[in-house]
Amino acid sequence: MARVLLFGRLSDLAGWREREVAEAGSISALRALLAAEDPQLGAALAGPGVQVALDQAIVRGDAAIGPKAEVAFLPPMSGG
Amino acid sequence: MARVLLFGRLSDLAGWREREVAEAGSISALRALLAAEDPQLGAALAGPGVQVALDQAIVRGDAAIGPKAEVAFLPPMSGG
Amino acid sequence: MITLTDQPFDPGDLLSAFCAGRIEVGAIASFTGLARAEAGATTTLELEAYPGFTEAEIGKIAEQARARFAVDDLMICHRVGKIGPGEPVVFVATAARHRRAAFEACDFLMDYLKSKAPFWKKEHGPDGARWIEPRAEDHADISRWDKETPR
Amino acid sequence: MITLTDQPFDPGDLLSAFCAGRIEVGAIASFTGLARAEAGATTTLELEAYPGFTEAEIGKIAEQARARFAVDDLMICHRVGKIGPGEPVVFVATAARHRRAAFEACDFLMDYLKSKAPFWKKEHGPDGARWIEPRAEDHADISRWDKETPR
Repeated sequence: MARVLLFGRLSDLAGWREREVAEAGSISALRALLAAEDPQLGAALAGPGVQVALDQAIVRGDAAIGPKAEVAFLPPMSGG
Repeated sequence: MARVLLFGRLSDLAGWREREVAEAGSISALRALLAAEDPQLGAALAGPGVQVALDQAIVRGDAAIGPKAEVAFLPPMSGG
Repeated sequence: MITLTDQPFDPGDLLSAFCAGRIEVGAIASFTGLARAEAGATTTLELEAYPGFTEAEIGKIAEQARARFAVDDLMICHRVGKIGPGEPVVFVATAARHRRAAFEACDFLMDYLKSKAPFWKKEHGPDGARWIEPRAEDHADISRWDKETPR
Repeated sequence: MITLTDQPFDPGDLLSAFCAGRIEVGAIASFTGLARAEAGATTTLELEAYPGFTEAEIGKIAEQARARFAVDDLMICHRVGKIGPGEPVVFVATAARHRRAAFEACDFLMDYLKSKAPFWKKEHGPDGARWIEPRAEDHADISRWDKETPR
């Protein structure tokens, strides 16, 4: 049961900011699951400059997601 | 009756900070008068980097001193 | 000290606290960023952070600043949430023996905070809200630190 | 606003006042100089000014800073008289639309104030008192502004 977090325009687009996802064992599986539910969100998550943080550390490419993991999708950071 | 002001190490050297001088009609005459009274002060006033302000404006070379003038001798400024 | 807060803060209070009791430091530089009204075009600025991650990322840059410049201490306070025109958004203070180090560390931290720090910014105005992407000027500012060697 | 004072002041109070009500400015840089104890070598710093002349000379440089950098406002407060370790000696704040201008104007004003402003400085320590001449580093700092064009 991983926690998934969306930030910035991604949460506006999805209509949610945080949810639990049980079925995804990897980041690629999570992307596929979210894209199946909401293709527009799926495309945005794959868009330029969107980074993924697993347990608050940026990961590039794919990675396994443990049962208590926190996965965050981060659009380009604007600074403060 | 011009007012004469000394700043920084000059006033420590002279033992005074401010006095009235009646007899000097120019800066050169004032320098001569002060040097006659206190040769060590006279040398310090002529030393490198010492500037003269007449009525709060820096003057270079000689200048006439009016009866209500304020003449200040300014050693090199240290900043704050 | 790195703080995120959703409450208004007074940069002067932070500066007073930061200066207090420093008898060997000499130089304190600070920067305060205020939300601009843009002549009515922006009524509210909204900043989103990723709690935990955002502080940690800023902390990494703070460590870089300490290592790169001869800085004794630093303070960063960043507002999140909805911010009205004229309200402080960010406060950075740096303490060093010499003012060049204090200024450069403060400048360096602000370039990072304004262009790369993990915040997402939305401007609310009379015509609705929009998400803001980093400005070209911010990228130019931060790229200075790649090229320059410390003076 | 340019102020000389023989009383202790709190830089935070000055920064609070300087920031208040600015809804179009965006960027406030400040610098606070504190008297250093130099590990006991200096017990008191004494600064002498030429009242009237000193403010006027600082005012000329403040006008240069306004003209040279895109600065909306500035504040300079300078302590005179006897100053204990850790007490603020000088506070400069600059307000601008963009932070580069605010930082550069503040840096420029401090270089002037620390090296060329009409003050005479005496350090009182356990071995007596001595008048201080400008440091080579201060001259190097201020000469930067002769060479550089505004960025």
